Amino acid sequence: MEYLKIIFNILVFPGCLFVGAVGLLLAGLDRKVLARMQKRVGPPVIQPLYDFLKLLGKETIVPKAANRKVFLAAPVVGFSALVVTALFLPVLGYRAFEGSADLIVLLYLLTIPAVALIVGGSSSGNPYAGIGISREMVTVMSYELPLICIMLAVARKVGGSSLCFSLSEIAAYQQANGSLLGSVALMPAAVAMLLVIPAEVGTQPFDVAEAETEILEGPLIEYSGAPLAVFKLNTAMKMYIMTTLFSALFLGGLATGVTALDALIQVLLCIALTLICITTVHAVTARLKVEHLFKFYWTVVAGLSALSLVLVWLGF
Amino acid sequence: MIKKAIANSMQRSPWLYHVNTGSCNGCDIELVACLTPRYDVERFGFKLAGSPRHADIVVVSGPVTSQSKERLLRTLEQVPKPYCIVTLGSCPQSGNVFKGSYSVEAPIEKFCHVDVAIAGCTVKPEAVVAGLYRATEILKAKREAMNK
Amino acid sequence: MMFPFIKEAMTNLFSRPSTENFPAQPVAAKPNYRGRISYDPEKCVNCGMCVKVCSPAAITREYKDVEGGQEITYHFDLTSCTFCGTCQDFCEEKAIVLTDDYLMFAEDPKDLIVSGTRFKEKVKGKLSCGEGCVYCGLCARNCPQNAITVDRATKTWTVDHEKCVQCGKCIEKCPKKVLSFAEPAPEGVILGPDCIYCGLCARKCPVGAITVDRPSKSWTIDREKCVQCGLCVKNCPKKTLSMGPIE
Amino acid sequence: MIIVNYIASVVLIALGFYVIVSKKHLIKIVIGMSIVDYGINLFIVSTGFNEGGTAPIYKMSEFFRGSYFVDPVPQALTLTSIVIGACVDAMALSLVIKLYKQYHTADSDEIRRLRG
Amino acid sequence: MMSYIHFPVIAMMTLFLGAFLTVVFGRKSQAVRVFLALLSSGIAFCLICALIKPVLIDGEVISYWMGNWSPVEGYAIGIGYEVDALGLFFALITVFTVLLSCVYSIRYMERDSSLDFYYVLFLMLSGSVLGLVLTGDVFNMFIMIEIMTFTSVGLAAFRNNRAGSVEAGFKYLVIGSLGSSMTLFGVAILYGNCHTLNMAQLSSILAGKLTPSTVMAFALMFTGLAVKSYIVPFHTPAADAYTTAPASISMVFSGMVNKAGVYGMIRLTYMIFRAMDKSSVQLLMVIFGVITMFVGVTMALAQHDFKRLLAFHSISQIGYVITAAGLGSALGLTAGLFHAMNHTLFKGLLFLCAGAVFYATGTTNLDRLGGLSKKMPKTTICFLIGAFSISGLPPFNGFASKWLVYQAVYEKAVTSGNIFYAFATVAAVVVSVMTLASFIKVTQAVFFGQLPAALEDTREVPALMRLPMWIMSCLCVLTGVFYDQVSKWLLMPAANATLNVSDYIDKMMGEGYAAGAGVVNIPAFAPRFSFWNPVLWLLLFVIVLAAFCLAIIGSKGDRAQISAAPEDAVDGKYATFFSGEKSLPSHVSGSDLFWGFKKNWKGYFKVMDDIHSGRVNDYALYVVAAAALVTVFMFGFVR
Repeated sequence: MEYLKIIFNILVFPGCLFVGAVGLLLAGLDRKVLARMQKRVGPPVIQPLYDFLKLLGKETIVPKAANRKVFLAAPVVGFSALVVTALFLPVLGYRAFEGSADLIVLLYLLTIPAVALIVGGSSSGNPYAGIGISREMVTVMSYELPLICIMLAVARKVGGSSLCFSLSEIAAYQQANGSLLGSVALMPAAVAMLLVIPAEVGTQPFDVAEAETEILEGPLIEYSGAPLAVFKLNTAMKMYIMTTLFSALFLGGLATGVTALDALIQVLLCIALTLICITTVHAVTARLKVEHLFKFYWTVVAGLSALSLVLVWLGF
Repeated sequence: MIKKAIANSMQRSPWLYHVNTGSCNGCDIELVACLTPRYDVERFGFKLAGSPRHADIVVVSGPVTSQSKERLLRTLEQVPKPYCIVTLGSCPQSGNVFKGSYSVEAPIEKFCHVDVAIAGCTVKPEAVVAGLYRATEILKAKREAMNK
Repeated sequence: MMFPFIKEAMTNLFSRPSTENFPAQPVAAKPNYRGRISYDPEKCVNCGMCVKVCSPAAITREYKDVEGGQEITYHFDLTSCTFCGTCQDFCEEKAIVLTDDYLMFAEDPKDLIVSGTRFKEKVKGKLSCGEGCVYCGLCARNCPQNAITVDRATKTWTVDHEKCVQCGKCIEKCPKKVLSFAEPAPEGVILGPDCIYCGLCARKCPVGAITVDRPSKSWTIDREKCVQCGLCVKNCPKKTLSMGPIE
Repeated sequence: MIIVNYIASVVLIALGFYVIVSKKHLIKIVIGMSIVDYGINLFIVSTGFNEGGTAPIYKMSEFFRGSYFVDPVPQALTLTSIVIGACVDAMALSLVIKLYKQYHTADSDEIRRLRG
Repeated sequence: MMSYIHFPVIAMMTLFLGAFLTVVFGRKSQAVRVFLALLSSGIAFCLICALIKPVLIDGEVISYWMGNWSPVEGYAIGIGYEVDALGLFFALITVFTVLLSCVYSIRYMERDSSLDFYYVLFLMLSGSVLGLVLTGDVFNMFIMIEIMTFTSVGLAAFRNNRAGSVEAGFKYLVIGSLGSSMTLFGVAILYGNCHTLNMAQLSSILAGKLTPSTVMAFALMFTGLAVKSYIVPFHTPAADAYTTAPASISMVFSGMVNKAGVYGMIRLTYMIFRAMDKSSVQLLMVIFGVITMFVGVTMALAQHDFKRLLAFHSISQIGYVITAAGLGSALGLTAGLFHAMNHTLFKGLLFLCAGAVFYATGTTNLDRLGGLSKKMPKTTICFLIGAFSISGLPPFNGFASKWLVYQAVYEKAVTSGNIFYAFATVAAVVVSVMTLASFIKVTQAVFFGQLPAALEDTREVPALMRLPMWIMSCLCVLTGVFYDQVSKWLLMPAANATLNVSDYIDKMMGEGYAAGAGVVNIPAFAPRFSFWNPVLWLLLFVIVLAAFCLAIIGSKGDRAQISAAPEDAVDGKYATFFSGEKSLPSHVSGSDLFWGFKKNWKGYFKVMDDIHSGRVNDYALYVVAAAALVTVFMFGFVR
């Protein structure tokens, strides 16, 4: 029974199926609402699913310059890492694997998909991919600084004068004291986190790495067929994971305790957050240059999160 | 069932890769016009892809100058199967006013099989939408043929 | 404001999209749109003006001999057309019209060729003007090819057979009914007055049609055998042989 | 009077540092290193000095609590240190020769292929 | 049966004896040299491993008096060797590195001449490092440092036909001897104060109470050992020497010579002076550590040479160790020691990979390499494991130790309420990401991307060279996944031994000595970690991966096929897409990457370039100035 539950956790909820389905839904909604914001009709909401299935039906070409094994393994590794990361994340109150990974671990687990993308792109041997991976890496460097500041601020707020990186404790604290978003000191951090999400997911204006009009989708340039499908799925899943992480950090107070209801609220939260920080930002901005992106994150966003850290330290 | 779903998706999510083989930009602009709110081909899942490796439909415009012929053929080779080739406007089919020029290799049919030829000079966006839509049906048929 | 479009985006989100529901609801083209060519062979007089003015050479003409005349087919290759509309402008008979049908696509490019065929009776001979011409110039004015020149002052009527497409319009318009496609006189080798009966022509003739008898000073030609190659004319030392109508 | 030794050793060490930092010629740098070494050696030997102490050479029978002698350990340390210093100098000089052969100069401004 | 108390000394002596025998017998025959080197390092390895049970598991401290000169009336008069868990921990690192390096050298050095000198210097270096970490006598420590320094110089300049190697050796020698001079000066002052050279006795005499002269000694010895561990103002010769030395030696340098300095600093601050409960010393160490890790990694980002880049990463990683060890907490010490061990593993692995690349291609210039993954797939895998480890990707060992470092630093921040430590945590994370970035650069520039035409004939390195690489790769994964076991059996005994000085003193000087001197024993502890269960992660990962693979296999009929390029494919379908152009060799090399980052940091990189001027005078100036600063700091704040 125990094993069945674990298998269910991995494959259905909150594992592969749930993450994949919600991710694809978020991606579809993102496209639909973006289209509406641009006064278009837009694709159907299940368009990402169509894209995914279609790519499965396409031939996969492994180029001559590519290292075959790494080229094909990279998307799968990224996918698995994302699914496992999702397993460690709480769905509001519900936690599949209690106490298996803390905040810092999550921060690092989240870099694995990026590294998979980078290594995969790098292994394809394409010069455009070379440029793309460098930009992806600079993007990672950019958002990691604010992200760690945010996490430390949250940890200080929850833990007080003892070390606390545990997501369970953060959830428990929020259940007891209300969502952390309500805290004055953490508001800048929440804004910073909202700005981190699009960079982590890689949407406009922070999609320098996959700028399809300049460097032809960067690391993905040589990918076709099923591996490309998996990479697209990874991007969709990242939307789910980042928005869930946001709600775990700042909106944990909304948990009801009933798993099904929690999952529903979680999905709604994810949708709301996606629409706020990915779709709206995408609709009203144009792509940044990579050096401006770096500057933006290390000044504005990092400033916000550092401000939050200092405020928390001062006891607000 | 999966096969059927894949074949259906093939029709609903065609990604375009656009090759300009010396076009005057008229057709290119009209293709871009199809992405604008008024025509919005994204309704049918169309999307401009950056790389031929992602493409389902290769859209060719321009009279295939001798400089671009080699590039065009190389690009077409790199597209994963199944895929369609759609020509935009008169130029790729005949060379249009450039017909007979020393630098134009015009009828594209000499090098590759064209699935849908859209005529016009330039093409009207509605014609592009309709033509591309026809191409998606061909794509689906091609995918179904692959299954057999 | 940092993001000037945010208001617009929000407004758009809650307003109707401006997308045309195109394939479901057909959209009419704007006036004066130049789309698919329609060609009415019945109106066409085979003047060929359209072929001449077409810059990308999209219009081709094809003749096919059939019993009792010719089938003249015009091909309008839409895959080569620039839709400039010049052919329409130049077509006197309004046989060519650029419609507003813009849905021009086909899986086979051959489907994008608009063709029309017209049958034309066999014409006997070249255009000629008989007795009774009043040099009114109606024929010249109506000639689509400007092949006829009429000068009233000098009372001359000339036709450029190179230009003439034998459309027959001039004959139709002639008030005096003096124009006709007259049967041309048969041609052949004609002997001039300076013959010295050297026999060179007979020797050069590839088919042996010429017989020359020097003693009797006679020169005969077998018209049946003659192929009108002209070798005899070329080789005549006195240049007295020539090609011309046989009376 | 032992304070003079200490002052001298500190002056030697400072001088050695000054030479290493400011002189561009490699041989001078090596000389600076040995000056530092000798300053330290002087210091070590001075730490073991006892005013009026005898040489630390005793039979076990002669040794008693309160025997007043110069501490022998610093002398041993100094000897070791001198030997090591000599080794280091020899090594450094051989490297200088090798460097001169390769770069045709002994100026430390020129010998900087490895930088950045 | 021999008693194990002789093992440490025999292990050290075996290595020195091996060096001596190589001089005598190894002139002619390569086989004899290799045999001697392998034999002596193997014996040392076995002997040190035999000490694991008594020292690490039973918690014993082994003491050994040279010539049986045991203390008289509470005064140590002989040279004592003492092995506690900390010393043994570093000794294990040392012998492990030596053995692997020795195996690697067999094929790697085959193209060089004068190999007898190589093995002599190598074995002497190993012996001196082993002696350094096992000795209980400060002057003996100094001598070992000196032997270490000049054998290192000899090895750094070993390939003296290569550009810059002699130069690197000279710089290493000047800075190194400055450092050892300072150590010697400090030792002399200490001796003048306490009239003893034995660490245990010094510890009990000083007992954490610092007088002006001992503060001076502390400052000098601190600086001297900091020079030996090549933390930032003193790092310049290390970068040069690691670049020019043969890769097997670079591995030894960063794996154990560097660690010897770190060991010295830990021994000095925690045991001899027992100063780690002073917040000013903690602050000094953490400032040094943070600066070290930051400067190291940013310099590494700007490098064009594979080994020089790795060298700067060595410096950066030592920064982590110093930061963690400088926190003075049990968790910090555990994290620091763990990272020191992991650094040996992954940096050794990476240096060996660099050596393999050099062996196969003859260059380590990042701008001339590329696409080697197709020619050297096994090296590539090893490199990727090393790179992921050092950049701290779960579940590799680098992550586990970095994660402990963050926890330790942040724990310090929240318990002391000092926000500086919070920003130190942030800096550590950012440095970790930059490490990832610079290894992505190496991955792209060396192993992936396109193969330059000049490297078409490259072949995989021999199996004997790959063997140490595989061993290290496996250990990188294993220590990362089973980090709790490692910390339980290896790190916590070492950390406990470091903090419990009284055991050490008692064993050396006789029971009750420590109590007499007022040294209080701290009960054994177990640091509390936060949550990270790599085994579970790995298990879940494998399950998801398996499910995915099953799905792939199951969908064989439905999805389209994978068409890989045939060997003879030239152009067309399998060519690199280059906007339709014929795919020309267009490799994005290392120097082209990250300009978006570098542009924002132009001023910083300019300053850094000026600082790393290459003038030995400047480098000496940094040492002297830093020594002066440390002294002033110590006098000002450390009481």
